Amino acid sequence: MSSELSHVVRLDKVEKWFGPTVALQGIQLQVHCGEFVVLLGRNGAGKSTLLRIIARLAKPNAGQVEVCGLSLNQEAEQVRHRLGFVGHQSFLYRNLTARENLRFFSKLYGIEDAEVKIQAALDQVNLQASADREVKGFSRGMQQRLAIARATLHQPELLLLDEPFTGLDWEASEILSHWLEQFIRNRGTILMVTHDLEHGLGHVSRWVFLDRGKVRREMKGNVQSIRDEYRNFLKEGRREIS
Amino acid sequence: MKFLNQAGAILWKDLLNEYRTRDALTSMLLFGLLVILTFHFAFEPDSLETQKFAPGLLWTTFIFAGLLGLNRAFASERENEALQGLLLAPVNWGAIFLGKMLANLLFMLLAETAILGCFAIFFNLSLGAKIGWLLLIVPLGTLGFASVGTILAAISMNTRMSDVMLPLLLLPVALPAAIGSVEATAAAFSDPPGAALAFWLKFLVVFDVIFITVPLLLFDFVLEE
Amino acid sequence: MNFLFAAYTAIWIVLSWYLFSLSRRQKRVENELTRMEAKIKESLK
Amino acid sequence: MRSLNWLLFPTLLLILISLYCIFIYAPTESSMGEVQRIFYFHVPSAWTGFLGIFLVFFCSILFLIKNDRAWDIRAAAAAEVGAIFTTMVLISGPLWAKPIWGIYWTWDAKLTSLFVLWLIYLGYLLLRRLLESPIQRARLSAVFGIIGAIDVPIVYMSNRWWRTQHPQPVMGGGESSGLEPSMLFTFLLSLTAFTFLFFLLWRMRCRIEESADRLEALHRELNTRLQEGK
Repeated sequence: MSSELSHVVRLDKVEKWFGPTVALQGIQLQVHCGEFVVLLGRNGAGKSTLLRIIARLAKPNAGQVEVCGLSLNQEAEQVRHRLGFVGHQSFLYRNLTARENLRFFSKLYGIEDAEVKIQAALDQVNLQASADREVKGFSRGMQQRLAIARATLHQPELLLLDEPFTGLDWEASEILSHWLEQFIRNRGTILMVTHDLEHGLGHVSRWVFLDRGKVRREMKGNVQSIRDEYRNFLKEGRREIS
Repeated sequence: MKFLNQAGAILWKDLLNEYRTRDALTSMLLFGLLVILTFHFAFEPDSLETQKFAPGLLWTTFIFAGLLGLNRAFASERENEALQGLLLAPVNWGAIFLGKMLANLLFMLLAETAILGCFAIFFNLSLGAKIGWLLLIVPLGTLGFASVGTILAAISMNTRMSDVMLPLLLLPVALPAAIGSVEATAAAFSDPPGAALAFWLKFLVVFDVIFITVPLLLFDFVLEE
Repeated sequence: MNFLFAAYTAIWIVLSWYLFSLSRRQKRVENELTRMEAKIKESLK
Repeated sequence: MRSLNWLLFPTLLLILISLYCIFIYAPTESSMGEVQRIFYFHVPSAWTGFLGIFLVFFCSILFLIKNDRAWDIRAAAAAEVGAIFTTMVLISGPLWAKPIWGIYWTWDAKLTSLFVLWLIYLGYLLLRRLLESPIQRARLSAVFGIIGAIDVPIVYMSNRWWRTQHPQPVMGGGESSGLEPSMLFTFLLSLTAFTFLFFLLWRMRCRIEESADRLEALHRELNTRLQEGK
């Protein structure tokens, strides 16, 4: 599903500030094809800003950003074809039904034989039953599953997730984690931002610790092995500030 | 070709969204009726006077009802926090402008036909022969407002007081469209349609062309973060 | 005659108010700048 | 005040000379009398008002192309100074019309388009104040600056054609029609003085913005130093 590319995401000395406050400083980051990278850090460490810059929702004040080998400024449109984004908001229209939402996004992404793919996507996140109900009647979990269907309708190579598990019940988290495993198995690449370590982290290949706008440490290993490392990383950060 | 599909998709979504809620249309229509009511008590026009005032009163109602519609132009994106969803899609942002503008134009025209109807009934205005001309003048004038209005709505939605900001930005800029429309309607209403009618129609066409191309070029800068 | 005088003074009032506000803003920013530079130097020690 | 010197002294000099000319050198106009002298600063400030919106247009386009904050500063400064001069026009206009035509305001093509220009300026400046994020403020005000500037000549045209339907007393005839040479000289002198004054104020306004930016950069510098705990 994904072309053999050395790196799917490359950030070179990326800076970002909002007036006097600095969000990101000198970020060097590479995500390779098929990797599941998780960005960890306290709120306000710059995780979401970094993700928004990669998703081209925000522009860096300095530095180079490349996604799938394409520079974000010149080939923005090709990049968007290869990129899926799931954030806090679901980007769904509450007055439209689930199917109408997906039909709208499939038109925007110019997807052929959309109806078949929409039906398949709805089955995958098992929302077939409420396909023709208006999204405003959906629970947070159902909305998040529909948002995933929307973000992957165009088969992106890179999936960006901004704390997707917040506010999900157990069942929705299970579906989401299972779904992420499947995406990784088909050689997809995931970059996820989170600050809780409970959900969907079975297949993470690399952890990146971010604090006060800088990449402080990168680690490999499963969730258990990095849990205490992450805890004292947070404590350390707090001591330096106070 | 993709550009038109995408604009069509946005138009389709807005029409569906409006069909489900119908809040823009109802607010515009109710507002129009309220303005007609106030005109009645403000001027107590007999049919002779209304003939003279009709173009000005009509277009004032159209403009302010249109403003209500334009304020709702990006409401579906704002309320559903879905604007970023649009920006994530590989869409030429000019297509978003075109789709939104056509949707606004359609809503304004729908509301205006209803208001025109009420106007004729309440002020027993004999439109008769003039309907033909109005079918030409009203869309042209409204197109001018819809095009400038859509880009200014996209700009003012980022400010805190967007429903105050939009009229402040739109009315001075769209003044020529208002002058053109009122003058054209006045020319159409005089028994042998006045000579100026052709002139003001041409003026409206020029205004519309300018204020569709300029926003199409500038819209990429409006939606960027 | 007094209209000339009125118009003339009105214009100069507007101009001088604007000039005054410009120089006030300029001074405020400059003081802040010097204060900030001092703070940076002190935090470097 | 280094860079301002080459602007400050010539402007002051020009203003002093033009003041002398307006009030002493120029002869009193036969029909309107003394009050006609308002013409010598009413029309130049109108010209500088239009100069302002042209600069906003020019700088806004360059900002959108180059994405360089300097052009955003110049556009904002041009709008602010332009608004000041347009306010001056809208004050001196009626004060001149009252003694001659007996009415404060005539919906004459020139005055109306100046009034719309003033509204566009206010819209632009209010828009800048209501947009918090500096990036958005620069870009959106540039877009509105361009749309507003394109609109000004159209407003003037539509007003002029509207005027032909029912002619009204036209404000002070053409710019310099039927002026004696000495009057013409005074007018041109005052025009240059106002233009110099415009550029002086514009330069001063830009410098304030530039130093404010430097201040912000220093704040960032300090924040990063403190964060790093150095």
